[in-house]
Amino acid sequence: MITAVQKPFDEIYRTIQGYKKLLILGCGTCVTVCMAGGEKEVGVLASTIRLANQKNGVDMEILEDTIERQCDKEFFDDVKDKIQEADAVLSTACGVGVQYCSELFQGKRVIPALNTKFYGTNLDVGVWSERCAGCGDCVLEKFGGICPIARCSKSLLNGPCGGSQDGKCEVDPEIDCAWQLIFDRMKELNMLDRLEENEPIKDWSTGRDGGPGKIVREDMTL
Amino acid sequence: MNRESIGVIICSCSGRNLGKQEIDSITQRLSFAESGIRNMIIETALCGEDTLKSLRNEVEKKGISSLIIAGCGAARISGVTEKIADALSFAPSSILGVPLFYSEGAESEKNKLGINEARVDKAVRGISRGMNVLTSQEPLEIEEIPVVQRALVIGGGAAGIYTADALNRFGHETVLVEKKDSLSDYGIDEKKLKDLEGVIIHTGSSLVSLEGSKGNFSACVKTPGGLEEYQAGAVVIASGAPVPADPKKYLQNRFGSSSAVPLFSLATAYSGLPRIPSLRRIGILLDLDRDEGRASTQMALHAAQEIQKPNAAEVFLFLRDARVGSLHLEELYDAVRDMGVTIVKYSGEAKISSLETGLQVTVQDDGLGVLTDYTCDLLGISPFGCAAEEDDPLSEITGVHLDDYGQFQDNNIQLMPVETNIPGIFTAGGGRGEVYSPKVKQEALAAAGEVHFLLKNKTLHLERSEAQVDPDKCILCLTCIRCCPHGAMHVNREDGVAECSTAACQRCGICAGECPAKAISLPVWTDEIVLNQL
Amino acid sequence: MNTILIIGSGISGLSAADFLGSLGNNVVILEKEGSIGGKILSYCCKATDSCSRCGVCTAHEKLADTLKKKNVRIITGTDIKSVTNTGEKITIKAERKNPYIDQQKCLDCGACAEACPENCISVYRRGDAVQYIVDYSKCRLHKGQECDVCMKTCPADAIEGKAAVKPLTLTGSDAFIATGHTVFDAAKKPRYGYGRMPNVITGLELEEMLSRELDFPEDVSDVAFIQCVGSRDPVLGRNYCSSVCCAYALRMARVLKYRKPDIKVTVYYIDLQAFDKTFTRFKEELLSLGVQLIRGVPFRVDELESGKLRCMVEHGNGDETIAEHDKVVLSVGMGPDLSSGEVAELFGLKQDEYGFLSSEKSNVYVSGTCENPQSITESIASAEAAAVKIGEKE
Amino acid sequence: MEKKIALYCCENSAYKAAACLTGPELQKGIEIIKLPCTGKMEINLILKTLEQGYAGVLVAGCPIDNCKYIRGSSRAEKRIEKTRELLKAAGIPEQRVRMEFLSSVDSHKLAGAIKEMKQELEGVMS
Repeated sequence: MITAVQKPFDEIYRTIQGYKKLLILGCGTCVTVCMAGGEKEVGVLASTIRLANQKNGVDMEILEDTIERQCDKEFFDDVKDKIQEADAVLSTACGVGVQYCSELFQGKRVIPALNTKFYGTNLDVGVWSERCAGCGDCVLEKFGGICPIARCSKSLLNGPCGGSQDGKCEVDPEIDCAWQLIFDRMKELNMLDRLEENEPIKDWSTGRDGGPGKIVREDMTL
Repeated sequence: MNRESIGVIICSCSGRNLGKQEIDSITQRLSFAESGIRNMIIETALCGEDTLKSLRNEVEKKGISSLIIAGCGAARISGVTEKIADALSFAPSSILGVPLFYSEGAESEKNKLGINEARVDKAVRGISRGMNVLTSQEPLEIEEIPVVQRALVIGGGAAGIYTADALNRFGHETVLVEKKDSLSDYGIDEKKLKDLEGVIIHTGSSLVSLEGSKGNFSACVKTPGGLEEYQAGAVVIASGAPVPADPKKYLQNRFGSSSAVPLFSLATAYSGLPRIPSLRRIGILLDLDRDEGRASTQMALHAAQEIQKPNAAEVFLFLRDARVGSLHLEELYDAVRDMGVTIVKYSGEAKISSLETGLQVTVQDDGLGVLTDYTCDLLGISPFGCAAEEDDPLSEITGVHLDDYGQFQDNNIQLMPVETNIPGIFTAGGGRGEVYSPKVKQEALAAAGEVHFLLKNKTLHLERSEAQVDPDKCILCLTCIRCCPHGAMHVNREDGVAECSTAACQRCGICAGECPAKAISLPVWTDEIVLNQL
Repeated sequence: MNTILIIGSGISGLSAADFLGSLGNNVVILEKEGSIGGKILSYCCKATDSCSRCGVCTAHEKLADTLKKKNVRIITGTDIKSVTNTGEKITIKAERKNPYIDQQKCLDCGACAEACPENCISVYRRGDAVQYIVDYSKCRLHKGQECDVCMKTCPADAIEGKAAVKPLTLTGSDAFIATGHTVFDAAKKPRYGYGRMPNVITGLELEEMLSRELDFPEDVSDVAFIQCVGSRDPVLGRNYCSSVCCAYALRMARVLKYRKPDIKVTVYYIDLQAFDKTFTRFKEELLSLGVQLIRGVPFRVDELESGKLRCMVEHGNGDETIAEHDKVVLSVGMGPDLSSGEVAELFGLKQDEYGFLSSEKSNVYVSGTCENPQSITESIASAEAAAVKIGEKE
Repeated sequence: MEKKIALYCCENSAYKAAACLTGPELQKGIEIIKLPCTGKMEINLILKTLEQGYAGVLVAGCPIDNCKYIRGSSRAEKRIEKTRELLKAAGIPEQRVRMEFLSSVDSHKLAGAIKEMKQELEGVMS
């Protein structure tokens, strides 16, 4: 799942100044699950902005809505009119949703309310943790299901750096050293010998380094 | 709910609450005719028996199906609405009480004949709000849930046995599950055990899964003969104190010496034996990892007495405080002290180090105010003072919360003595906290009482006012399932949405407050209804 | 259906009534005082932002729940005159003081309190519970005069009685004794100066203070609790631990610190009795708040000219602690109720050397603090346990 | 402008305590709203109340470990904390939202909290 957090309020508030009618548009999928941009958060954000406006004597009408996903165009049908009607859209979707919304509604200002973070898991209520970096060439099989690219601060593929101490990362002692986790897991799986193998230099072009990604499934295209 | 079916009662009891003129003023201001409410009944002495009778007739005649009752103070109004709901056989949510506070009491005397605007205002606002609430909600169905006439008791120690015994006497089919190969006889008089005839007993068995909710649990019990499935209306957890699984081994590992033994094996090992020359100094240590209670103190005092009696050895009793808070424990404590047992009250942590033979106990002696070493040939340690190595798996299986000490039941007064966070599951005895032996039986009986109270009704009549999940909005983020303190939310796999159990839901609305998709609402307490009160 | 007679309307009696009533029994509670609830009425809530699990609120809820039960009748102001018990049937002859207010019929309109010419009727309003309580000592009826003002005023016919007393005869199958306790009379320990020194108060008095007032007196900045007053004291013939005093003293110490963070609080004790499920946590919290726990109780309390109270404690090693406090709270222990002897005689109960009750009769049950000192939750458990035994008989 | 306070009360504790409040000065400018549990109290409900022109929102629930629903009031506490952060970020005095813990028998604590809040609001909203 894509995770995100809300931008600081003053940053959001600065960016929406000057619009008379603002639509706050929530997204009902990933960012709802990570409690950053679902219907509830939209309501909270809308109320906070209204209160700030009241205080600052700003005249601004605020509309609220939440659609299923902002990364698929059909879902925008329900809010088409509202978007047209508004001077600007404050989107609480991830970066994908914000872009897609402004792509679909050319000429409409679409402002992000969130900072998109990572692909992660919901460890417990209110806690999310990164698990995947979307490198395009999965190596999890080799490392006991623990990703050294996403979870090692330095994305090292051939063992830990010298900064691993007591199982913690030198970047931040709150972070578990991914290589310690990999070692422990492989030991548990009785596969430590696999770690002896040298991992060749990774071809990063399958991921971000190869330019913007695109997937085309020929069998699926109409 | 349509407006014609709403009746409004303004209680004018004694003319003190609201005078005649005030009631007229309220009627006028509410303009019932316009708002479509034609049913307006004014009664005096609302909750008198006679009034209830005439009220029943009136309600039937006018086809009223929900009521607003304005009267009384807030403290009394819920009692009044309950009483009237009961008398009219109305669902609780279809009667709303609007309390008219008495704070302006002194003024009322002065204005008895006139109109107190503040009071009228309050009544008008209250009643209008009530109408908004009632008109915005649909009448709720009542669900009838059959209660499985069987109880499941986990744990065959004193608490479990007494619970099972009492349930058996009440005539409820009872299943008793014990991990060990036999039931414990500690703290029980022999006669009792025979009375368990009729109870289905599984020894050497454990609960492996528990599904369902209050009135309808289904349990899977692993027995030596294979898996057994049981339906049960209620469950009692009486699994005993969270102590290291094998205290003897635990203590040996922890202190690297075989001279540290569990307290309860100390007295038995020593009783009746002649003086063992090599064991001259025997220590008993309480409050190792945490402060203990009366049960441990009693056990320690008995052990000290047993050992000291034949003057077999010199006994040292180390404790932070003597927990003698019960009749006759003080006397026992005095007796033990008078026998010559050295009682050392310490503060802070006790340090134990292993010697070539025996152990050394180093404590800050609170009486002398100095750090003192004591060597012991044998040291009995109360396992109740040791933190358990891991949480009881029963917590995971049943969903019953543990407290900071790994004991069943949250440390919450509303649950005490025997309730847990899961409706229909109760707990008694050492598993919920150290309990002094005479109190174990009381707790067990109290738990049995609660179970009986649940099972004596063959069906539960529950208003469908549990949390409602909007399937179109639910994205199954699992927040509600993780947040619900009562284990009432679960995944409906067919529809791929969260679902709430009518019987387990306690109507608190925590899930509604958490849901990031605003998919959950509590019928009697939707946001509109709450905001309507403003 | 059986009728069960409960003697005493404290937390234990109410819990039993609540339970037995819910099972469908007819229950009659006889209460000696003019109010329902016994000792809990004067106890304070001992929560700060977090609850310390004293149970006072749950006790009040029990009171309110019981008042709502139709098959439970509560008769206040009752003196029991005689009891006959055939083993199957118990007959109690009693005298009820008038005016008698039926709290279950009362509509809380306040008319009686306003109408009473002697201002005898006061309102007790706390949590869910509302009660109108008659002060018989001021009432005209009990001064030999005629009066029926309150009775006539009541719109709900909840007040009864023209004569000062009304004889009652009650029968039932079982009797449930829950007559409660009386706290130790601190004046019997003259060394602590209770009654002589205005700043020496009992724990019970502090409870009342905290239950009504938010602010502790301005000039009080140093409070000490002395534990075991009238408990663990063979000289006084009370060689037992009252078990609840550490609980209430430490809880109130925490409340004092919460309401007035600068206040100095000291607790002098012999042994701290663990009372919470996770007691060590509770103790750690107290210490972190700065509550001083000192082992050893003062030998005496002296009032200095400055008005301060001096406490001197001698420790096991001969050292002394001398400290001055503004207020000293004596943690008085529970003892058997003053009426215990009488009750024992009426119902044929056993009394132990301290005066606590126990029953050997098959249809008479004893529970709560008349049995031995215990906390609110323990009282609830013991009442329910005894009630279960009655329930089982059917 | 009259400084009205919306008093959201848990029906198990604070609502009962509020019912026992006497003294008209405490009830003037106070709107009492019943909740099944403060765990039901959503951030947005508080903000909407402020939007409606209330000067303050006082949420009164059971003390921690006294909540009939185990964790309702501790959840409320966190949400109120979050709300205050939001208000602060938006340049609105956070004193306008407050949480109070009290049991059903602690009416005087509620009275004290209301009085205190009124004074605070007087200070920040003049």
